[in-house]
Amino acid sequence: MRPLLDVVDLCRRFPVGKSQLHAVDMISLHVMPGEAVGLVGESGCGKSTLVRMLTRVLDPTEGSIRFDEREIGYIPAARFTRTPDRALIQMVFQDPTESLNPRFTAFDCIADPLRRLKGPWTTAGLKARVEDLAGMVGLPVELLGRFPHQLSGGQKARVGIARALGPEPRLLILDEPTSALDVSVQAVVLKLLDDLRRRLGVSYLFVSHDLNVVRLLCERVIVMYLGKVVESGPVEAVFATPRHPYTKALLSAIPSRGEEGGPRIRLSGEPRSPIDPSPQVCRFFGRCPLGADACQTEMPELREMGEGHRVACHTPMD
Amino acid sequence: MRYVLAENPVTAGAFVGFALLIALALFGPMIAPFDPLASDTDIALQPPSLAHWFGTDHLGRDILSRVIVAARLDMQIALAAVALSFVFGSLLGVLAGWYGGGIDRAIGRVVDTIMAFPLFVLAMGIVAALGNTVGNIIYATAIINLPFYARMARAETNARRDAGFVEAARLSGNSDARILAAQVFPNILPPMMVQVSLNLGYAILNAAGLSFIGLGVRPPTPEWGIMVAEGATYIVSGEWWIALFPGLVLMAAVFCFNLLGDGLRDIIDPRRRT
Amino acid sequence: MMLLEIDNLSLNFRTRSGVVKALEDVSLSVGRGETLGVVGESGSGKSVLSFAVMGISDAAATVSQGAIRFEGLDLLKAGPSDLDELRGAEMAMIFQNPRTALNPIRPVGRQIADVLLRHAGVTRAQAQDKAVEMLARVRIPDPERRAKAYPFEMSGGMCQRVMIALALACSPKLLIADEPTTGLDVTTQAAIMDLVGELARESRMATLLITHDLGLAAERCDRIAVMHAGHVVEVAPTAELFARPRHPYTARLISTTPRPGASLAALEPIPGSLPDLRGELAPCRYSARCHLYQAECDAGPLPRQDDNGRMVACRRPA
Amino acid sequence: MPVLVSLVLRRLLGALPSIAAVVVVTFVLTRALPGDPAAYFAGPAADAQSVEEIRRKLGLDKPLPVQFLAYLGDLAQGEMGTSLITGQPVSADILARLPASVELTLCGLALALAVSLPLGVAAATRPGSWVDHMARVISTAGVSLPVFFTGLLLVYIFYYLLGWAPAPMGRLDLFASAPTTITGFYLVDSLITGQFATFRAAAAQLVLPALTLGLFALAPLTRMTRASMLGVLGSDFIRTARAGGLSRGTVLVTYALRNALLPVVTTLGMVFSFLLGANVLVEKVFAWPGIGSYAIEALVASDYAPVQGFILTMAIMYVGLNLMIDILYGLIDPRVRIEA
Amino acid sequence: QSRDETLLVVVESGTNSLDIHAVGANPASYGVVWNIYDRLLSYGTKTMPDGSLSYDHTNIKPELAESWKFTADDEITFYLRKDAKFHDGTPITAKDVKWSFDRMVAVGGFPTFQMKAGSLEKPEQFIAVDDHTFRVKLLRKDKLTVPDLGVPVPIVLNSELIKKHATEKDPWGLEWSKLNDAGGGAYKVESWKPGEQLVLARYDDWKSGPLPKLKKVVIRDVPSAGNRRALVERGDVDLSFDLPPKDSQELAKGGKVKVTGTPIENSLWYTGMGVKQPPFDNVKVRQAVAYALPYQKIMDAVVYGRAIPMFGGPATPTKAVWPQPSPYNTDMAKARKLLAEAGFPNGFETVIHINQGVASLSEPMATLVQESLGQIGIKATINKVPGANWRAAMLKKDMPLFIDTFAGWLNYPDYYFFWGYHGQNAVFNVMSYQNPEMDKLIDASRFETDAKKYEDQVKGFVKMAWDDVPRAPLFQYYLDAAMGKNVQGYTYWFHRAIDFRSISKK
Ligand SMILES: Nc1ncnc2c1ncn2[C@@H]1O[C@H](COP(=O)(O)OP(=O)(O)OP(=O)(O)O)[C@@H](O)[C@H]1O
Ligand SMILES: Nc1ncnc2c1ncn2[C@@H]1O[C@H](COP(=O)(O)OP(=O)(O)OP(=O)(O)O)[C@@H](O)[C@H]1O
Ligand SMILES: [Mg+2]
Ligand SMILES: [Mg+2]
Repeated sequence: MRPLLDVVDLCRRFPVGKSQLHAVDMISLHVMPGEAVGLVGESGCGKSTLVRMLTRVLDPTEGSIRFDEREIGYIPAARFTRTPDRALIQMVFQDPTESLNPRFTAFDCIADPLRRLKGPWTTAGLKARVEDLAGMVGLPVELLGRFPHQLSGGQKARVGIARALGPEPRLLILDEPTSALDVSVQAVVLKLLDDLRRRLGVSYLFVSHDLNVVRLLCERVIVMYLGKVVESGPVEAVFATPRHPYTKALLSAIPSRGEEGGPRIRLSGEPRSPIDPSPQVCRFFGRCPLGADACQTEMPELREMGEGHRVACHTPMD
Repeated sequence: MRYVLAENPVTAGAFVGFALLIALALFGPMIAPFDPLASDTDIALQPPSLAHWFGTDHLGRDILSRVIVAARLDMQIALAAVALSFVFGSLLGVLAGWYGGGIDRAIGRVVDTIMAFPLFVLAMGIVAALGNTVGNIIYATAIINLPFYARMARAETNARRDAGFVEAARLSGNSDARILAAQVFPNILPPMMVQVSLNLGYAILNAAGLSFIGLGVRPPTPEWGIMVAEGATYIVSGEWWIALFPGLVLMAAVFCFNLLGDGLRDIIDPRRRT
Repeated sequence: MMLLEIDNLSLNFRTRSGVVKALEDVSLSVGRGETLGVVGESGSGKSVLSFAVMGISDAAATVSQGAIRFEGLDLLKAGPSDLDELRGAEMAMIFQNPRTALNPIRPVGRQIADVLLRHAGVTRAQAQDKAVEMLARVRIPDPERRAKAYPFEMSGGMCQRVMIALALACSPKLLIADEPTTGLDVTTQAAIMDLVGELARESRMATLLITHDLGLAAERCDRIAVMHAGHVVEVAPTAELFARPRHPYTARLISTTPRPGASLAALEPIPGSLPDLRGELAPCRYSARCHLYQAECDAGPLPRQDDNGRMVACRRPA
Repeated sequence: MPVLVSLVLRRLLGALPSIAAVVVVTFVLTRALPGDPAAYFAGPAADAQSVEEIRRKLGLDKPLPVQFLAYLGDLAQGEMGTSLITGQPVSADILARLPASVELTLCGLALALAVSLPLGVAAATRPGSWVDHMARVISTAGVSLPVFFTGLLLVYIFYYLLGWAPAPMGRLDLFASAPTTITGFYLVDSLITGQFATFRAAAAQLVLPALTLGLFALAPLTRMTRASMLGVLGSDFIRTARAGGLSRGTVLVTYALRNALLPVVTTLGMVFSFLLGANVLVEKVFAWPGIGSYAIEALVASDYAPVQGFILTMAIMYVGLNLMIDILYGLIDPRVRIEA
Repeated sequence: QSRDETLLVVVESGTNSLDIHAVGANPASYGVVWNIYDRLLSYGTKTMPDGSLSYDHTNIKPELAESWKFTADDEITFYLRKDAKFHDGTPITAKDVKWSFDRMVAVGGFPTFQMKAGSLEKPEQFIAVDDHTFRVKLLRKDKLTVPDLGVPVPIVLNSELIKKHATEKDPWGLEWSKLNDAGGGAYKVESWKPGEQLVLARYDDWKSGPLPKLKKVVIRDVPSAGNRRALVERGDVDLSFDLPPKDSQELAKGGKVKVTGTPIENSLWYTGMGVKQPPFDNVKVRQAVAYALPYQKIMDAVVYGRAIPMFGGPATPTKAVWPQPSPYNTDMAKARKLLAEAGFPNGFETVIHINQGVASLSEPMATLVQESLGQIGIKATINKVPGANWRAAMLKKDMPLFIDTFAGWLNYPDYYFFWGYHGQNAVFNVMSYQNPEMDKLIDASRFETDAKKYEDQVKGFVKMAWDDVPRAPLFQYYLDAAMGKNVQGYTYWFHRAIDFRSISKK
């Protein structure tokens, strides 16, 4: 099977004064059709930047993005809107409040992409489709006339999901879709997402910093640190035997209820700056409990450690 | 909205005042008790009386009638000037805020240049150079107000350029122009409306100031600023009513616009919406 | 006598749209050296409670009944100057979102020194020295230089450490931590919590840890109080609470939280949402969401005190 | 502080195009003025010929671009030409009159600040209370009055009716003699030289016009203080300060007000430039020998050089003002200072 | 210095030059020059019917020249006083006089123009015979030559002092004298802040007349008329000048201060019509307008009686004076009839131009005129021309209808008509009026020596001016000054500036 999304050596740098901020640095990844891939990493490591490039609202500095065998990375974001692929990559945003136009009703929010990307519609046809979508995400039809500020967080999240599903995408990118929600609402949304994937066969790229959530929803996980992928692999494998010290620290930091809880990895020191980072030094160096000499002279490459389990570390753990 | 009005009687008052001003502007000539232009030197400079509630001016014209009739012109000047600066200012601002880069710098330059003039003096210069017609007063007022809209629209647009809903709109297949028109603009409108109502007041004041230094509309057209300016010379000699009444009405109008701005702010503040 | 005793505290907010009954009949106590966790969904009144204890409630708040006793002194009856003496000296607080909780335009050392000057009866120079010392204690590298830095020059984790230094400057007897780690990365979060725990242990300081992260509470607290819509619905020693939740809300809260090892199917969302705290409320504020609801619940929850310090406010506890 | 120096340099450089644009626009605008200075200054009985002669003398017979180049050349040498109505070099006129305007504006601003800061703070600490409402009404009223009307009213009441204020006739009454010029600000100069009678006289003359300006500036400053103070008071770090048991005064002043001042400072800059405009009217009412009244006279007389000089001065002042605000901002806010 | 020896004066706008010869010297400079410089001769004083003082244009008296006589038919010799000194102490000599006279005919502009009116045109005319004798050669016999030497222009400047500051570009040292006192008059400039105030101090060595009483004069600019009024009313200043008529009227009535109003000689406010601009080329239209003007309203509501009406007079002139009341009166029926006869029964549209520089008078007048004309169907809009542009507008001569004033310094009707009506089309003939017959009469009268003939000529052209009405006379305005009751000796002068030398305080 060919990957639905295939990203090679993608980079995005932002100018900061005279220097460059390497938000995303030579990232390669792929998503297979029908697969759910998790993307984790700490705040500011470039998850959103990556995702915004993949959804083609942000232009990459370098690298290629192939979607369904077509190279879409070079199409300027403004023009991509007019290509047929626009409908096929959709996204659910982190903050359900901020991502809904406060002056659009729930109906308008869901109908907007339909009007632009599908159609033509008759008024009745559009209404039927919107109600259909609302039903799919479990949003009561009577709420469609409301404005975002009149909806609860969970309801807003559903509007966002319905909007993204409207154009029948093949790849759905979810940028921390539940981090602004309460646990009880989060549970509802997670179940909904999982259910939808099973029913519609859509591929997910699920961004989060909550490993527990990723583990619940995804088959494969990619761990990012400061613009780089440090580890990737099947969820089970990564969670059971994290090979990168950062992943390990991440996992061990999850508050456990005293049930399991292996030895905790303490991270000390400050993260390196993403501005003009040295290409020779491992990004994790300085915080890494294992830091070796090689880490300062050579950037570790991703290496295959087992079935699809790859890690970028000179001294992988076991 | 009804809720805010009920909560805040001052704002409600401002709305009533605004409605009154509009009514005056529309029907002023019909309800004015006297011909505002008819002079009668026999009754010149009479203090307020039952016949002439606001007294008469130096040519014996009825001040009340002049004040009423002037409402139309003053409102015209204010509305037209503000409309012009709003349209062009927000257009420039939105473009600058949206595209950033060179466009932003170019527009910023223009706006900075306007701002670098002492604004009232710029208005004076424009009216003096082009002639003191109503049209030119409106243009001058519009030009000096333009930077405020441009800056505000720029800031508001800039703040929303990367907002989630804008990105969502892009994902939904909206073109830039469409996003600007349908998504961004309606959202920056409310704060701009507050500015509009404040500016309506400033526009009237500006026109009045121009009148005061002799660059206002042509006599004998009644206009509040001119009436105050004319009346100013009579204050010391004790004929206070000539300047006072138009001054009060002018003040009331500006006051009303300003309070309206406050009220609008309350109404459009999403936290106050139910 | 416990260090802090909250007795039947009820607190209301006067707002434009009616009275918000934010706390009702809340009774809690914290002993010296103990860590009490307070958990619950967003809006359940956790922050309101902590502010009430610190006496920094919003101006719109009124306490309609109850007492808060700190070492026997009724804080609600104490004069403002007495409170000022206590605050910062005897009891201190650290807040969620450390970046915004520090004055952005004052060097952090100065902010710590301000508190010391107020309470410790030291000179300005001494206060400054002590501030540096405190920064060192919370393991901020290069404390001398950092004392002159501004919050925006520091990472979130460092700001939180400054907050802790600020709170602990006068060696208080009680520390209230209101969601001290939300918004921080999991790795940082662990480090911060370790630090708080350590410092508390060193000086036998009592801690009131407020969080909505059950995992965090489980890991760090001796006892946990569960709040729902302004009520304390259950208080129990940590292990017992998780092992044997008695209130249906507690049970649901636990089962709705993703945790390692659990599957998506095991997530059981809590139906409905927190009731609107304005206007008339059912005596049991959970009754509308409760799967065990029965008519007798309308008579109001029965607080049941258990011999080993457990409390549950429910007619039909598990 | 090299950061500051580079900031200043960068700002100045950035302002150059604006200043250049101002020079061009002003030049074009003044040439578009309907008056014919040649005819005006040719005297009461000139015929077409003598007007032409004057025109030649003034260099107005040359094509506009040539005139513009000549103007630029003069500017480059620091020459702003000669005013025909006062007969003085424009630079001398402006130098002599600028302190008067600036002193007045600063006093107005100081007066406004003295009222609006406490008022805004009081309103913000008790939103919805009568203080709040009063602040709103007072400040709105202040900005609703045309400045010239306020000025006239004040003169009528305090000078004509009550006799409390001195006659509105400029910076000093007729009996006081001007202090030795050091800064040009009478208040400052008289204090430096110890002429206390003059100080009193100058202060007395300043009260009404400064009040007029101050009233006008009250509204934006009070509003901004209130709004920003409200925002700051609701922010997290104030809660931290309170939780730290800091005294109410410290919390209000050291923590809240200093932060709230940031937007107020920005507003201050805008208000200052507004006031410089309003000055034009106030100076006329109070016979204040500042550059505002100078500009009006010149404008009405189509006296190009002073109008150009005036606007250029104002533009430079505006740039300088913004620079000062930036620096002030940097002093208050370390984020600006360090990131600059 | 005692308050009694200081005079505080407020004026609307102050001088811009200390030298009347400089380009752009404004009217306020006449007064400064009048007081700080001497001329060869001056005018005496007379008491008016109302008890106020006025200069006497019939009485020419010595100032710097002790005496003068016609030493030939075409030559006047002036004998200068020998003790006169400039402010810097150098004696005043005929050389200075010659230099000063050369200067004013050479600099061009207004001074040259004004001297031409007295046939003083070329440097060759002026001869310094010896240190104290100065001779003027006459180009022609002109009755205005001697009177013209008493106007503010022919001042005697300190030539040596100025020459020190002259440059190649500026041989007459105008730039310097504009800013500095180079005189020998009764007052010297103590300090001057342009646009703010001028302080004059008495020159104690002044010899050309009795030493003035006032030791110091402070002239402060106060643009606001209301303030000027308030200041004098409250006694804070001694003399307030440039008062609007209403304030003068009320102050006079109020009795707290003394108001002296003197009709300005040889002056007239009028409604002018561009006779080359249709339909005002039709005399009937002009007459219609003249009959439609609201004369009395203007007297009441605009000038508040501080003027002499110039309407409702006899049909033909009775005296050889100017101005005198015209036969026109407000008569709408007649106006309508005339307009219909002219072919405009329904009126027409036009524009009234006024000078914004004098808007306080011209604007209400224009408003009343506009309203009045409206009643006979003439729809007029008012165009306020900025003061700066007024002269240019006058020069262009394209204003169909306008309201303005003109006054001549030298009080002779022929002088007025020569500038205001003569077909040579001077600036002041804004109407572009040309009537060869009138021109003949005017030209003849200027050099007429026979009193009877002169009277007939004057009556002749006045009558023509009435019949053709290129300008419809409105009123002769007062020059008003309000002063404290203790101010004595204020005298009206044709140049409408204050002569401080005669003033004292009691
Ligand atoms: N437009 C931009 N200009 C400059 N820097 C940017 C821009 N957008 C993002 N960055 C920087 O790029 C880095 C990565 O940001 P990004 O938002 O992708 O992180 P993230 O992993 O999504 O973080 P979070 O978990 O907080 O959402 C950050 O350091 C951020 O400051
Ligand atoms: N100043 C106030 N005025 C009115 N209502 C308030 C005020 N402060 C808090 N409330 C209300 O009190 C209730 C409890 O709020 P609180 O902030 O204590 O929740 P929380 O448990 O801390 O939630 P979170 O986890 O989001 O911090 C909420 O319903 C809130 O709306
Ligand atoms: Mg992100
Ligand atoms: Mg909280």
